[in-house]
Amino acid sequence: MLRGFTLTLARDMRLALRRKGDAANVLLFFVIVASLFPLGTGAEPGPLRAIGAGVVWVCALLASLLSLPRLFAADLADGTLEQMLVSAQPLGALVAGKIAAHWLTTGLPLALVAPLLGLQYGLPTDALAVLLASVLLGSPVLSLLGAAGAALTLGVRGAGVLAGILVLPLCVPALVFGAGAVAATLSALDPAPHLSLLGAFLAVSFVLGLWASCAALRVALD
Amino acid sequence: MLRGFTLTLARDMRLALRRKGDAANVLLFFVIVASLFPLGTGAEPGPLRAIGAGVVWVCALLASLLSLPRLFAADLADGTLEQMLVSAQPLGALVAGKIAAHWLTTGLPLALVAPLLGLQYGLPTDALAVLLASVLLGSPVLSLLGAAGAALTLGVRGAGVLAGILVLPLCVPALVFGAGAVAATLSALDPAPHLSLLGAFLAVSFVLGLWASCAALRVALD
Amino acid sequence: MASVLYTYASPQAFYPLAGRMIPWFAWAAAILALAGLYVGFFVAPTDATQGEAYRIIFLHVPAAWMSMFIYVVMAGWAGLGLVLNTRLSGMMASALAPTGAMFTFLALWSGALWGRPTWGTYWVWDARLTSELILLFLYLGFIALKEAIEDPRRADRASAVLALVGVVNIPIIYFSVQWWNTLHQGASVSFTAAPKMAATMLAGMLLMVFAAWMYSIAVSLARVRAIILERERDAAWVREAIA
Amino acid sequence: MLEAKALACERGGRRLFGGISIALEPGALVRVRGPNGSGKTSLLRILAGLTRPAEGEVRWRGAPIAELAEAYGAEMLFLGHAPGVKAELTAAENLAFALRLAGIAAGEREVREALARWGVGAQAGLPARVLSEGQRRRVALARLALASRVPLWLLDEPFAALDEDGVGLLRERLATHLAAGGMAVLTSHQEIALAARRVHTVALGA
Amino acid sequence: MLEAKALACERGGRRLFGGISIALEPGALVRVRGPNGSGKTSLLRILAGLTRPAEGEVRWRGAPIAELAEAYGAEMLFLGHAPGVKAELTAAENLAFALRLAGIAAGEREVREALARWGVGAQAGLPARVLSEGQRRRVALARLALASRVPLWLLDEPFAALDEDGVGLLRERLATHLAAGGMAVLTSHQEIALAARRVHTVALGA
Ligand code: HEM
Ligand SMILES: Nc1ncnc2c1ncn2[C@@H]1O[C@H](COP(=O)(O)OP(=O)(O)OP(=O)(O)O)[C@@H](O)[C@H]1O
Ligand SMILES: Nc1ncnc2c1ncn2[C@@H]1O[C@H](COP(=O)(O)OP(=O)(O)OP(=O)(O)O)[C@@H](O)[C@H]1O
Ligand SMILES: [Mg+2]
Ligand SMILES: [Mg+2]
Repeated sequence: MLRGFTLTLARDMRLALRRKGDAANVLLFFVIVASLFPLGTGAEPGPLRAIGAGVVWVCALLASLLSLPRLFAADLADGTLEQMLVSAQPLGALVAGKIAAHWLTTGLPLALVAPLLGLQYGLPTDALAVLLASVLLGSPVLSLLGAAGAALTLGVRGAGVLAGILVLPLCVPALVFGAGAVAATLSALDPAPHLSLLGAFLAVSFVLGLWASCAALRVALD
Repeated sequence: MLRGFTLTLARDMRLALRRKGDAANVLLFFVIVASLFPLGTGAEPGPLRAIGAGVVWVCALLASLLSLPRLFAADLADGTLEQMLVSAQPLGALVAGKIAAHWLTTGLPLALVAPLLGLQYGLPTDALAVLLASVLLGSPVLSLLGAAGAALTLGVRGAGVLAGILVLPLCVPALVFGAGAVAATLSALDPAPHLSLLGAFLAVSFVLGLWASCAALRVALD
Repeated sequence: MASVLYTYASPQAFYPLAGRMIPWFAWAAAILALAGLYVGFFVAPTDATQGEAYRIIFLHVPAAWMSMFIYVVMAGWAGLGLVLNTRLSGMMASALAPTGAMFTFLALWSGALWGRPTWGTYWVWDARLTSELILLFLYLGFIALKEAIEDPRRADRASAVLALVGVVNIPIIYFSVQWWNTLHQGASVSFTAAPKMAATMLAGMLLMVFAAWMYSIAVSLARVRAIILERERDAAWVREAIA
Repeated sequence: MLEAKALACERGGRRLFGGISIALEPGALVRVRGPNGSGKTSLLRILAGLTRPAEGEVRWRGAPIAELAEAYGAEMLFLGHAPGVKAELTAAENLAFALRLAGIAAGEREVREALARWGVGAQAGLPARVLSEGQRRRVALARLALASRVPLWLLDEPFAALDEDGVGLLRERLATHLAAGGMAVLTSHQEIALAARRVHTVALGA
Repeated sequence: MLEAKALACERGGRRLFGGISIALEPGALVRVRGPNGSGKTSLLRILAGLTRPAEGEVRWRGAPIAELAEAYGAEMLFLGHAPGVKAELTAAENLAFALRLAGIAAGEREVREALARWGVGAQAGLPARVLSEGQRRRVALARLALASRVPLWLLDEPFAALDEDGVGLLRERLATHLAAGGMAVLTSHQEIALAARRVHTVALGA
């Protein structure tokens, strides 16, 4: 189990280091799109603060979606995926390793940058901390469900858009709870209920996302 | 010249329209993404109207970016790109055909749907017309500059960062002029200066994007 | 029972059976709908608080119930196909999806129309409404994924995975009014508690629900017949059936 | 050990083959032959458990392979047409990953030695992208050098892209594997003489 | 017609080959031989104008190919190891596109005929993804059926993945092309007898 997990985790991390561009692109996209709203809307501080957490969350969602098509497609093209399916390690562990690597290279950097963007929107310090916590908790959901979407659309033309269609609706609860936690803080309410709902949703999507990814990969290579 | 252009244009259009669902998928994607922002931001009419144009523009950028990686990568992987470089047609015409097909299948439908999205955000009629015009003018920029980025990311190691740094900031003027035109209308100002700046920017990026794409493709296959 | 099921699990055996069943369900749907509309518009009293606008309920509630019910049935067929690898299951799921999407759209549309006079707005982003919208996206995603994969067997299995993942949304829709503080009203029909609405209203609504049910079965059977013909077009029995 | 009974394969509504039975005992080799598109690759994928057969069943040590899952993966090595070599990773990294995926423990020195034995020792540190077609194939095949413990090898066109010297290396490796009680199923368009205790031939296509 | 003088190729600071000169006249065939990684593919890519040589120059009808650009492309047909077949397009669409890219006019009927001649007529309407390796290769090679007007063919391992029947087809096609005054450069690991007015051999590697 653990060996399979660390195996693909280490390999994908190494590949990501070789192709730093991919991860950097995602982060850049996140930062630029999120910084663009004040530019594009020319809004005053009041409304800006109100939409801040939501914009940051949606941008994080879109940014991590942007990196999805690559998750399995390259492995399919060069035959590595086939090798994973016939390997001596359980498929679930191998896929979990890949998803973990995806989160470490996109979700985690996104979460760490999120408070900086929140600062741009004039969020107060306590809201920034909640924003960080909510993106930290929520971004693994995006990686997990996103992996399922990527696996389902493997080898399909227009996979990027299609994966978005499949994944985005499923991610809505994460978005609602995540942005909701920040909004609660702004209204001087307790963000904890939102965050624990987010945590529960993470647990559900761990099981569902992993199962769906493995099942979809087997189907794609049948 | 023209034959090379229509050749790849027709082929890529056929690739894109092979399944009737593909065009619908792009539109569906926009509806979903557009529904995400109100969810995250708490959805009061005031702030919603302020971010409307920005949201549509983010969707445009996203659609281009999501569909871009495959623009040349698939052709490279299966050897078609090699065939294009040694073909009897000038490379510039072939690449222009590919970019035109990309715009027709992503930028154009997006521009046509943009006013509908704006309606959801409660934009007034005159702002909707300006939004349509700005996305019509701006989306080719995204296809052209995006193609250059896609070509640059081929083969050369670490080119991902380079492309990100090159393309995204280059697209920012388009987004600022585009959203700015709508914002001007909302403040009862004349959107024409913004739109003509956008037009000028389109002319520049036509030359720049096409040249950069061809040069980058030759480098990638050397 | 098991052997009967097994026999009709083959598309070839199911095709004529479906053909024989369609008229029955279609007529049942038509009669029930006529009766339901009559009761709904001429017998049921005007609502004390909402006036005549409440009559949208006869469209809205059946559509909303069917949208969720069809999804569960569709996911059930899809899951069955994934486990047992039977050809008919995937076809049934494909046949159900458009009807489910139609009812979801109808529920959203009628709900929005109803919301204007009662809530003063077409749309609010509350949990019930949002999760119903997500259901529409799930249906459309299911259809889009099926369309995108050429090999029908592969398409069946991939979309089955998606359908099963999406099932989580159903309890969220149903219980959203209890779990969250929503504008939308809670359940007024329940098997355990006494009904809270006028008997004629309830009768009209239930008639419409059964009509929607019969309609869904008839339409899905007709669609599955078309799918069987298309997928098995190279089989000898289809050539004979057409010729 | 490996038993396949009455296998059938359907693709796009067309039956590629049917009624194929295979029984493989230690030391035996199965050659799958047939023209292009006759279903050789499909048969190998069924034996590897990647594709479900339309009819029939594959058993390994008496148990259906679908139930064995990764336990079967640990005793079987599948080499498809795509060599599973990542362009960005070096030859050595590629081989090390492939070995661990197959459940074979190997240190850095053994990896280098295996590459050297397959004539790509000088390229060990190069990213696979710059390797020639044959060199990439050799990197993929190098895992065989350390796969003595894996009893069953399924090889799809292993001789493709190899030069004479490479063909010789692979023949030798196969011969030692079979002599030590291993088993192999392979497809090949080229006529290559192979030493084995028993050679079965499965002929597909018209 | 095709003249290459004192070509040298360097890769990663290492010289793969040097001082290779080739002169091809109508009806002549050049075979490039050499072990894996000796630079055969690299040489073909230089001749096609895809890679610039470290030293030397390639000329076509007396003019450097770098200057001719697409005018050279119209008279030359290059078939690399990757066959340039798009997985999403059908076999017929793939061939039609490849032909038009090479500047060869061909109607729908001719495309179907060419595919049928290469034994993939039944697969003309299938997306290339579901084709077998050899069938994909045949789709790529089918453009040769309509490329009689193109004088120069550069073929990298064209016999790979083909069954006996396919090898026979390609040999025949090459023979007619050369007999009609065409030229060809090809690499191949397999020993395949080819009929040509003149056969030159370029040997690379140790
Ligand atoms: C687009 C907006 C709407 C959507 C998506 C929606 C969705 C739903 C759904 C999914 C159900 C079935 C769930 C259940 O039975 O508990 C339902 C039932 C119902 N809806 Fe709506 N609805 C909308 C608007 C409205 C409005 C505006 C009203 C009236 C003020 C309304 C009144 C009802 C009633 C009375 C029921 C039946 C509840 C029961 O008896 O169990 N809905 N709606
Ligand atoms: N979806 C499909 N529809 C129709 N035919 C299909 C489909 N999928 C696969 N095929 C056919 O199945 C066969 C696949 O065969 P396979 O790849 O096993 O051949 P092979 O014997 O390995 O051939 P080669 O020698 O060329 O490698 C091909 O004839 C292909 O056309
Ligand atoms: N950047 C690089 N650094 C070091 N060596 C390189 C680099 N790029 C290419 N090479 C070497 O150049 C050679 C490429 O040769 P080429 O692909 O032309 O071989 P080939 O004769 O076609 O071989 P094969 O028979 O395997 O197809 C290989 O030996 C490869 O290792
Ligand atoms: Mg094969
Ligand atoms: Mg080569």
